[in-house]
Amino acid sequence: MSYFSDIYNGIKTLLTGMKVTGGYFLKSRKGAITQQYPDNRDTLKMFDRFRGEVIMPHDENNEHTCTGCQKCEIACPNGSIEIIWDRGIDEETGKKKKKIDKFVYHLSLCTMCGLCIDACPTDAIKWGQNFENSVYDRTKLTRVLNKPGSKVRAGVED
Amino acid sequence: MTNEALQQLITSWVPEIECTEEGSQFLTITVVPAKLHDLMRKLKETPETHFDYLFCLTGVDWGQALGVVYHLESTIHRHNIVVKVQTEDREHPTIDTVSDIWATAEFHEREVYDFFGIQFNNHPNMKRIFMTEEWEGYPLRKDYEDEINMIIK
Amino acid sequence: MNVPLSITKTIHEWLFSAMNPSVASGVEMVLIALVYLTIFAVLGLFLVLLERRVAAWFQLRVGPNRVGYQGLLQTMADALKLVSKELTGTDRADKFLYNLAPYFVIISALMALAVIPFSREFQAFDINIGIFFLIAVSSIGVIGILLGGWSSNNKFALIGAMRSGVQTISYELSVGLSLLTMILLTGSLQLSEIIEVQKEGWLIAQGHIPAIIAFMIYMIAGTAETNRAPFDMVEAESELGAGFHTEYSGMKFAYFFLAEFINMFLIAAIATTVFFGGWLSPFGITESLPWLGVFWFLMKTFVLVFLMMWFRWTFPRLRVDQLLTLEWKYLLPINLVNIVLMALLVWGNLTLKF
Amino acid sequence: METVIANNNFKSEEYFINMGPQHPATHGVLRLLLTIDGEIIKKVEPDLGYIHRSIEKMCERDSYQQIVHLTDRMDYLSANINNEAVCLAVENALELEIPDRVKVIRTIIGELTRISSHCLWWGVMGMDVGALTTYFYGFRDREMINDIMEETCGARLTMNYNVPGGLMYDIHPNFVNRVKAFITHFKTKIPEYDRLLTDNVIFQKRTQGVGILSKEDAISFGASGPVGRGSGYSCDVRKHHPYSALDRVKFNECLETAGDTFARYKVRIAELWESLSIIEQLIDNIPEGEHRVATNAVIKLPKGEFYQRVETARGELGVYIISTGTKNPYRLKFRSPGFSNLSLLNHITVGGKIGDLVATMATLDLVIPDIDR
Repeated sequence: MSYFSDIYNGIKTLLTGMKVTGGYFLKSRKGAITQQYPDNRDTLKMFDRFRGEVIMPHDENNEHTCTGCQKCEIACPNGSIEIIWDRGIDEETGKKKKKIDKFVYHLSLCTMCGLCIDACPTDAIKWGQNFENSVYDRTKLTRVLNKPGSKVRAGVED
Repeated sequence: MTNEALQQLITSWVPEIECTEEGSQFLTITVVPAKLHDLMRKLKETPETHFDYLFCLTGVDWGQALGVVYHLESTIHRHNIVVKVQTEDREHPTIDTVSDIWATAEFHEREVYDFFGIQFNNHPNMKRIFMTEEWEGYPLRKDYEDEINMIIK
Repeated sequence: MNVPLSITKTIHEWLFSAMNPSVASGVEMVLIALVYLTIFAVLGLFLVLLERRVAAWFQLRVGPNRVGYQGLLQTMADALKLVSKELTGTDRADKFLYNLAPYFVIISALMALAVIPFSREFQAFDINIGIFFLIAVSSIGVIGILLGGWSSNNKFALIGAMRSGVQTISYELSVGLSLLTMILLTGSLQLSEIIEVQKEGWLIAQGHIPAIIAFMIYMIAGTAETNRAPFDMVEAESELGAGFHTEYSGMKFAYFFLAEFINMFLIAAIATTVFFGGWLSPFGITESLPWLGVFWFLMKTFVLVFLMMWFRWTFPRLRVDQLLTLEWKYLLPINLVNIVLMALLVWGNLTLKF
Repeated sequence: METVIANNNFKSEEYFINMGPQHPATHGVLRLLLTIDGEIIKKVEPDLGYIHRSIEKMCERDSYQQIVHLTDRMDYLSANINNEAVCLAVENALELEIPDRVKVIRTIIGELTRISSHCLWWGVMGMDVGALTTYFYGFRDREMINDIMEETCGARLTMNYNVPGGLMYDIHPNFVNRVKAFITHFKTKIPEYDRLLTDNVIFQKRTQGVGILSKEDAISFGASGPVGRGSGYSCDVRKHHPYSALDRVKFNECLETAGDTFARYKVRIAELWESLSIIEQLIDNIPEGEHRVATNAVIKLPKGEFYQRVETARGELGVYIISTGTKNPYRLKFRSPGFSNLSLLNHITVGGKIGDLVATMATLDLVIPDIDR
């Protein structure tokens, strides 16, 4: 008799499984879990903490807060950050002091670990939420984060 | 079994071992390669010790010597021990295999051979596991050099 | 009684009145060939699209919806892509057999399509051994699969092909026997006759219990016959990569792919014809409009096709030995008993007729 | 290729086949050298190293903060638990007092990671035995966890959320509500998993009595995680060596005794329930406090050896640090669960069919970067 009860139970479990998928089939119109990606670009908003790329915010006077202390460069495990700096003469005090010439960020080397932003004492660099980073030429992934002509905001170094 | 009792028992088997608890949360014993296999078999088979679970097998390059570190646990008594073995010969280091005692050692010893070049006697399948057969050198040794692929900060 | 070759009587009569008989039948054959090739291509592409959409709906996805309205041209685009692709092959493959294999599969599917009665008039070849012809032709396809797997010079393909051989030989029996059960009711192998009989009620209702059992066996065996999940041992992508067509690319792959879907349609179409009254409308509601037969036929077939898709997207795959156990220990004995049951039913005149 | 064949000493009926490195069932770049007689497997020999990145060597030149992010790339499905392992090892070595808040959050995130890993495993398990739809249902539930992770940690897969001394940021204000919503959602979905796959007669026939591993062999082969527990071997590190907040929650160790593929499957499904219960116990009373203890910018461990064991979704992960007192470890060894679990593959699949091998491999739940560190 187990022969027939096997068949009966087997078919029953198969139908239970079909009921599960069938239920989703009927609800499929509103149940899709996938996103229509390039179409929903306008409404797609990433979370604030999302790690897309490292950016350096500049204010309206084209000033940033990077003092060129190089803590991020040391913290980076992959060498994605290179700071090219120089000693310039400060206009107010007349002393020589360190200032950045170029803040070079290699997105192609970056693993988005967040150690540089964690290490930055002046919050000069932040996470940007842009994730569409594909380019045809990989040299475009090497970016200079400080804008041309920008300088350190006064008072940051204190 | 407490660490002291373990230490006493093991010293009664093999008098010439060094025991220490310093700098580690486990009881650590160091044994010469010649005595390793006997000691390991005893550790596994004696009912009081019953170290049946080899949970980590690590190769270490100590500079002068090459060594292997075995982390053992007993699934019944739940006590741990660390066994260390070293060999000074950097050209042809050989140590007895323990893969006949713990089957898991077979893969781990191949890994150690691959990265440190320590040959395990009586191992059933002593060949490289991660690297290609024709790879030269043993990458995890401290004196390994690869000018192309290694970046030294 | 029947005109052996007729798409519709009007075209047939017009052709024969316009030219002499030998030319007319030649033109008619060409016409039929063109029509069926078109049906084959359109149906194949549509079924692929349907499968992808249905699969997506089962899996909480959207499915192809970019090319054309609601993605209707997606498979067309895929076909174009496949046409433009390079035909690769393996070294030391048996080139002749390798190139021949897809045609075996596709021709057997086309031949079977010819005898399917889409409606009263729309049937290319109403042969009097219809069912027998279908069973015979549908098993030619497996030769193509065997050849493809063997000649590819790839071990995965070979395993797939051998599994296919084992599977088709076994499940052929169940397909045949379950149809045989129904033939006890109709007393004819000719497909148009089988549908004629069902004017008194579809065979699944006429033969009630044994007919339902036969239908279930037929659907299981039919799914296995077309190498679809849960019986897709032949492809078994998690075991064999792509099975017998691992080494095929471009259009040759597309032939296998299309033929698989046409075979699925055929299995459903035979089930419709034999169990569900073919092009007959339910309870004769549209008997006055015979051209609606095509609609009813396709509707019933697609319901069955959908059922097979539902199987595919729900069940895990069987193992090769379990596949054989199912056939030889379960389906075949039940089938044999079922035939006796059906014979008793017919003998005792216990069929339900309306 | 030729040498492989020459070394194998074939009998005349046997043949050799390469499964991988690009094969759908090997879940990555694992290559298996199979010796087959018809459909019967005679020998399975894994060939590893296709994505070996020598993380252990890289650790020897990295600072302890930097090591943490490398562990994301080992078993990427339990990234948070891997991070936690390194952080715990470093914190224990420094004898840092970690705030309760950090401990609780770490445990919650660890269990969420476990659930998400098991969700993915469940989907892939179904796919390996041929039920393709399970994959998407598993991913649907995993997606909710990914969103939680992304909101709090900033990334979906390689989070690097733990740092030695605590957490990189505090949890996001939405975290608690989202986790609660997930728990209610997921409690209705596990029974559905059962209806769709666990109870399915084909699935049961495919998995029962296949790939049997005895308890003695499990211990000897160093099996851990669900693989060991499916053989009745009590090996849950969370029970035997509790870390973070695991000593203050009640949970059962899920044990099965059959040791076959289905037993391992059932252990994982049961673990989903246990992880949910652990999260439920903790989510309502996350203590207030600091999310991070200040450490030196350059962490120097004292001279000595430190070993930390944690239970990832795949089994026991060990981090063994030998320190000479500098800012880099002298030697750092990861005892990865996948490597030991893989070593028993040959032992339990010989004599089965190709289909059995695939089903067995699915329940070993191998993640290749974990093996190829």
